[in-house]
Amino acid sequence: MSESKESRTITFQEAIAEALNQEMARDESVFVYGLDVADHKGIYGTTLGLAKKFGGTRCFSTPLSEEAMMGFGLGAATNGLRPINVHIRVDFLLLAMNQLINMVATHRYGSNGKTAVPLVIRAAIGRGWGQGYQHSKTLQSIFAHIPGLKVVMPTTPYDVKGLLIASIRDNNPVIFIEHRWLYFQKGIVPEESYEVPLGSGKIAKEGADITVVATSWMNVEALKAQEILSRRNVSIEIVDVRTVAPLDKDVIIKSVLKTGHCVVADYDWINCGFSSEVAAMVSEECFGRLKSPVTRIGFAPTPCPTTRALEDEFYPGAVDIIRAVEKKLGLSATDISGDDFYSYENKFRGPF
Amino acid sequence: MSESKESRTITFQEAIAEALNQEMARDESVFVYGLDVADHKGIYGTTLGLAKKFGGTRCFSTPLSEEAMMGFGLGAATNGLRPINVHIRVDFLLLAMNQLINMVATHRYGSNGKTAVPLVIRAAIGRGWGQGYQHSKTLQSIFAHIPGLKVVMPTTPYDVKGLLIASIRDNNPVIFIEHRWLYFQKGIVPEESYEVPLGSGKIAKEGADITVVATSWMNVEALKAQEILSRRNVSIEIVDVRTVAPLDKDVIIKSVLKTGHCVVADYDWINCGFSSEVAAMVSEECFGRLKSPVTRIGFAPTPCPTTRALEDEFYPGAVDIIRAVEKKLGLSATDISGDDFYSYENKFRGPF
Amino acid sequence: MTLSLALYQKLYLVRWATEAIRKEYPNDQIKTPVHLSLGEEAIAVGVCHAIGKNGLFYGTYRNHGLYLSLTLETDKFFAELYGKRTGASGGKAGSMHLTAPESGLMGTSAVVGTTIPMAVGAAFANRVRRTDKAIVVFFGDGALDEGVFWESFNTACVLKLPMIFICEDNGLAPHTLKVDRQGYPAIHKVLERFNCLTFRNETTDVEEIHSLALKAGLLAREQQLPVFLHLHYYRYLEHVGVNEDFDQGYRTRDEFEKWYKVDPINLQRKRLVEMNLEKEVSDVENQVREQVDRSIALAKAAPFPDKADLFKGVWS
Amino acid sequence: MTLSLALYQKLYLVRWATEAIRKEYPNDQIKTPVHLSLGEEAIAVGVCHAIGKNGLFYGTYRNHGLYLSLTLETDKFFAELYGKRTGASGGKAGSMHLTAPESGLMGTSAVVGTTIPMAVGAAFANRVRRTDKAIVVFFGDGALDEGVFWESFNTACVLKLPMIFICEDNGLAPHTLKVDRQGYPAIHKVLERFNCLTFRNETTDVEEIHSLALKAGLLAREQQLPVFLHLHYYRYLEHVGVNEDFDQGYRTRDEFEKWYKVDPINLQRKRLVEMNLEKEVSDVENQVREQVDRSIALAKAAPFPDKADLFKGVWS
Ligand SMILES: Cc1ncc(C[n+]2csc(CCOP(=O)(O)OP(=O)(O)O)c2C)c(N)n1
Ligand SMILES: Cc1ncc(C[n+]2csc(CCOP(=O)(O)OP(=O)(O)O)c2C)c(N)n1
Ligand SMILES: [Mg+2]
Ligand SMILES: [Mg+2]
Repeated sequence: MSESKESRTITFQEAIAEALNQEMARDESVFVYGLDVADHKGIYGTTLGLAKKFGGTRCFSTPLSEEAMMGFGLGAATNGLRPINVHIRVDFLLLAMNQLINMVATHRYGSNGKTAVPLVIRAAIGRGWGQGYQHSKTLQSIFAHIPGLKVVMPTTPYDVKGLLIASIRDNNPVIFIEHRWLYFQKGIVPEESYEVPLGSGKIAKEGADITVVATSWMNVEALKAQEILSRRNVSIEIVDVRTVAPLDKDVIIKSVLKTGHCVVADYDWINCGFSSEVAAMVSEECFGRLKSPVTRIGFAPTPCPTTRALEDEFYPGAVDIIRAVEKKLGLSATDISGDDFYSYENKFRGPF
Repeated sequence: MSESKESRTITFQEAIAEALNQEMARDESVFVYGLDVADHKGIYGTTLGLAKKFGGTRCFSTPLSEEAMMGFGLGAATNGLRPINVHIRVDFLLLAMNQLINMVATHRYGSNGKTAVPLVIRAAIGRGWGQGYQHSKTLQSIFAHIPGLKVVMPTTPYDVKGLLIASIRDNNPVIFIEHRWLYFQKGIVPEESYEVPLGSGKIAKEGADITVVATSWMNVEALKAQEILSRRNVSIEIVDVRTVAPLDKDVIIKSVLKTGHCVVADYDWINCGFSSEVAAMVSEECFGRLKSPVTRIGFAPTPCPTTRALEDEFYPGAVDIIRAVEKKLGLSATDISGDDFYSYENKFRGPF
Repeated sequence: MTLSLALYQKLYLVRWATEAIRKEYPNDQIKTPVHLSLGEEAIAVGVCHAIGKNGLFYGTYRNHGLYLSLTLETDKFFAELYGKRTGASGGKAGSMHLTAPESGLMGTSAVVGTTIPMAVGAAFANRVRRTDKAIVVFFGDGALDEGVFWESFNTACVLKLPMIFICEDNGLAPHTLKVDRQGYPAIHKVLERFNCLTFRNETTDVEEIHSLALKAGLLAREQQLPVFLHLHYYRYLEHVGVNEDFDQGYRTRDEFEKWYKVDPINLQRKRLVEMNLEKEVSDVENQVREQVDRSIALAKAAPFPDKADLFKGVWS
Repeated sequence: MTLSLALYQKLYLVRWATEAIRKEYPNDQIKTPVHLSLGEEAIAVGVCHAIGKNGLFYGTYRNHGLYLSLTLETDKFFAELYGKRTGASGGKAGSMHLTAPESGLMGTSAVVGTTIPMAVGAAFANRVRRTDKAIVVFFGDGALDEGVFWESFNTACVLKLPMIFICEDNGLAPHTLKVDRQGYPAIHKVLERFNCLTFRNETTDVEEIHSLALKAGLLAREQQLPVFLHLHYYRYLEHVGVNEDFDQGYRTRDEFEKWYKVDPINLQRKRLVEMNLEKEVSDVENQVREQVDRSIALAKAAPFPDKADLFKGVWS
């Protein structure tokens, strides 16, 4: 997708900071607010320095009042500003669901299209080091269920910059979900400002035998699965949906029509979730042309336990994808005893 | 399902009131609380008289504090009581999502199974007379997405009594969703107390040609569609799921394997919804044995408009089911010009 | 027009439009839940007139007084109630979510308390963009029970946002008395412990409310602080709908009689008559009646939205 | 054991267990975010000791002091931190959601403010079932910003529930100062306008807190009203984790030095030494150290849960 001639490599985290800096410099109606956005940690470094550079009305920490802060964003967005409301865990958006669903998602419709709501809600999703059941949800399936909300889940540094800029410029409410483990991922990112259009998925990896539709971190896991299975000449095509709503159905359908097999590797619970949506859509659109039923991979149907021993069971990963693919293609189990899988201790240590 | 020898006919509303009265008499730990439960309207008549009969600590109106009242229920449920928290519109549960999802749904798991949470949350869903986008949601797909919550959607007077009694006796949090238009439906209901087990769907109408999986009010619409299509010798089988979570998959799969066609008529938005779940599940379980892809019917992908002219377009109904069935079976459009469809003005007039 | 007469004109407009709704409602063409403002008129009119064109207003589902005293128009108002394409929101909003951004009515909502934080955000934008508006938010006594009121009020005090919070207290939410909902004897005594200014008044005299609102606006601006006004009225009708409900047992007609002695419309009319403005009064009344009649006729004749309109306006 | 020594024992247990965690944490075996209570010990210990076995307690993620002073046990405590099957919740809860219902610790939570309404519900159940418990809920100053605090406190005042609300104020949430979050100069001055009793104290003396809690418990019960205690302490370490963070710019080491002069453990130790109980003190200390060492060894040796345990405990 990235056709930039640049070859500068930065992290996902830096790409977010760069997008914020560029958009705030370009448009003085953009501002960033939320718990702790102006502290010394700066939301995993992504908001560091903004308050100093743009002043305390362009970037400020707020009271712990998620519901009111969401309504505050609606009020500011409908009065000429472009707010970016930041949440260090998506779980805290559960305090703001009334404003989000009853107010933010409906305001434009109720005004019969007169009023726009250019509001971005950044929310980090977590995993690891005992985050536990109150700090580990994703919730994209819930947000995507509500008409009037856009839902973005970037995977690469290139995409996160372009998608965040596109979200800030979008005149609709956008929920922007960032996986904490991705912050350390590196990639080529052009210095200049650019948009990756909302509603466009991409082929993250071309392949011929089977389609894996992935969201957020599951793209990293899918890539690992692809690497390992390529040793057996199994060729996986990975679709990174990038935005969960609106969904780029075409890129998915085209791929599945080509491969005939579809695994949805979603980073959320399965029941009534985004993986159900993709499975239902693919089963309908590719009816009669599927070589196997669509397989869904997601969280275990439990709250997320704290202990690492169970947490590793709760979250899906590359191995689950490998096993699903093998089953679909009638292959024996690949020997993965020599393979290294992602372990967050390599990247960071607790507690946060 | 009902094999009672009784032939007493009462309304859905009366069946709820009877369930509450019987359970409160049987078990003094049961109490009812929420906005307006003790006023002269008594939540569409369902809680009328409870305060007088059982006293003001067994049935009381509360401050307008949905989030705190949900946590209050958790505190009471984990200290020996069996609370029933009532909401006159499910939309107001959006104020309590943090307590519901971060606390109520996880408390037992976090205690490693030591603590039970016998909490029932009754929520009315609406439609008609300009309820509009803040008073017309259903949200069962969102609740069902969360592990740790049971979600019940009764259709008949018989079922509502038995399911409510089962919910009150259940040791888990149960969201009990009642469609306002069903309150006036009549049916045979035994006087004695009985349970309809949570997690058991039923065949509401046997048929051979096509399966319609329906929730709540959509069962009424499905029955109407069935009547009309039976004139052309099309035989619809209707599955009333009764509980959305846990879902009785077997009753659905068995029916679809018999008919080969499946329409899901859900009373919610489609995207990432319960209809997606059923479609994904059926497509997987009946792979290769479906004569047509699963068709999903639900709300239009917009907020619900107020004016009747558009509201009628927003909600799905018998006609949508009829047209979907015709399309699946390759039939021409049935002449429905002489048919009467449900109009709420026949049952009640505004405003509430 | 003198101030007193201008205020009366608005009072009468709100009252008469309400009475027209009461007459029309049983015909089942106004298919939207109406929360009428009979008894409450002086607050909406007094405040809106004082703040005027310079204001951005936020309110609740009980918003007819606000809409009418800010816009003085009834064509789009009635068309919206009838669900017509010509309505203020093309029929999408109905009675409970009326807005008229061009006249400063920015948001109203059917969920209790929800426009309060929105108003705080508007006050913030107003400061940042130096748009020099006066921000006013109306809510019922029920909204005080909701956490979001406290979050929003606190935030306004932290940010020292000049804005006016108006609690329209009718003692009911919707049938539950304050004693069963409020753990304090007097809200203004609680809130005066915040960094803000508070006022409390029980008057139904529109001129008194008008002065109070002027003063509140001035003080908010001068001191760069939020102002809380605790105002009172008696709801003449049932919570939602067009009927009385004194026979329902949760309140008595006696209470109504007491308040009706100081009915805001009668009070102001009496004042004008005492000023020998009887003729002007009846001119205003006639003009309002004609306007309302005309608007209702237009609304009834107007077309419903097209089916395709369902899908319009979701996205920008 | 005298009261003073019993209090010291608990203080020392909390302090020493915390220091043990600080030492162990860098080994990367305690994989759960720890919000340590260095500096806060006197509040947890003073209150829990005063209310004792008769209490039902609710708290936050910063709950080690609560857990330890209520249970006095460290085996299940450390096993839980290490994520072991033998932990208080079999590893499912970790540091942030510790409970010990058998000792009265009913709920703690990683989401700010969330156990406050739960405690109100418990107080209601306690009244209805005449279980004659004392209900106590602890929360940080950050929780005051959340609407649910106001909803819950108001409800407790409406229902006149005898219970104790304890704000453990360290002035930070987590790095944002009160001036940027609170629109009032003094929370107890706000809350005293509710139908309740309020107390404020800045002491770090466990005996003073103990007496205050005794008094609060008594008054709540006598007057059948909620009591609000506003207590203060200084957080010695970073918000979450085991390190100091005075170099991060949002606060200074000077502040710490000031508070450390009245460190709760040192204060109480000094008192005991002045009472010539030096020997008893070191016995207690030795015993605590041994207990903690043994528990850590046990925890390390214990097995992790079985994979199948993931699915256990969702449903009853
Ligand atoms: C959050 C929420 N909870 C419950 C309701 C149901 N409800 C509608 S109006 C109302 C009473 C509101 O009382 P108040 O705020 O005093 O306004 P009033 O109707 O008296 O003008 C209630 C509880 C609602 N609309 N929103
Ligand atoms: C509802 C919610 N919002 C935000 C957070 C993130 N967060 C974790 S701790 C904390 C600060 C809480 O401060 P306080 O209540 O004073 O407790 P302290 O840590 O000082 O003991 C915040 C904002 C959270 N856990 N829950
Ligand atoms: Mg009221
Ligand atoms: Mg604090």
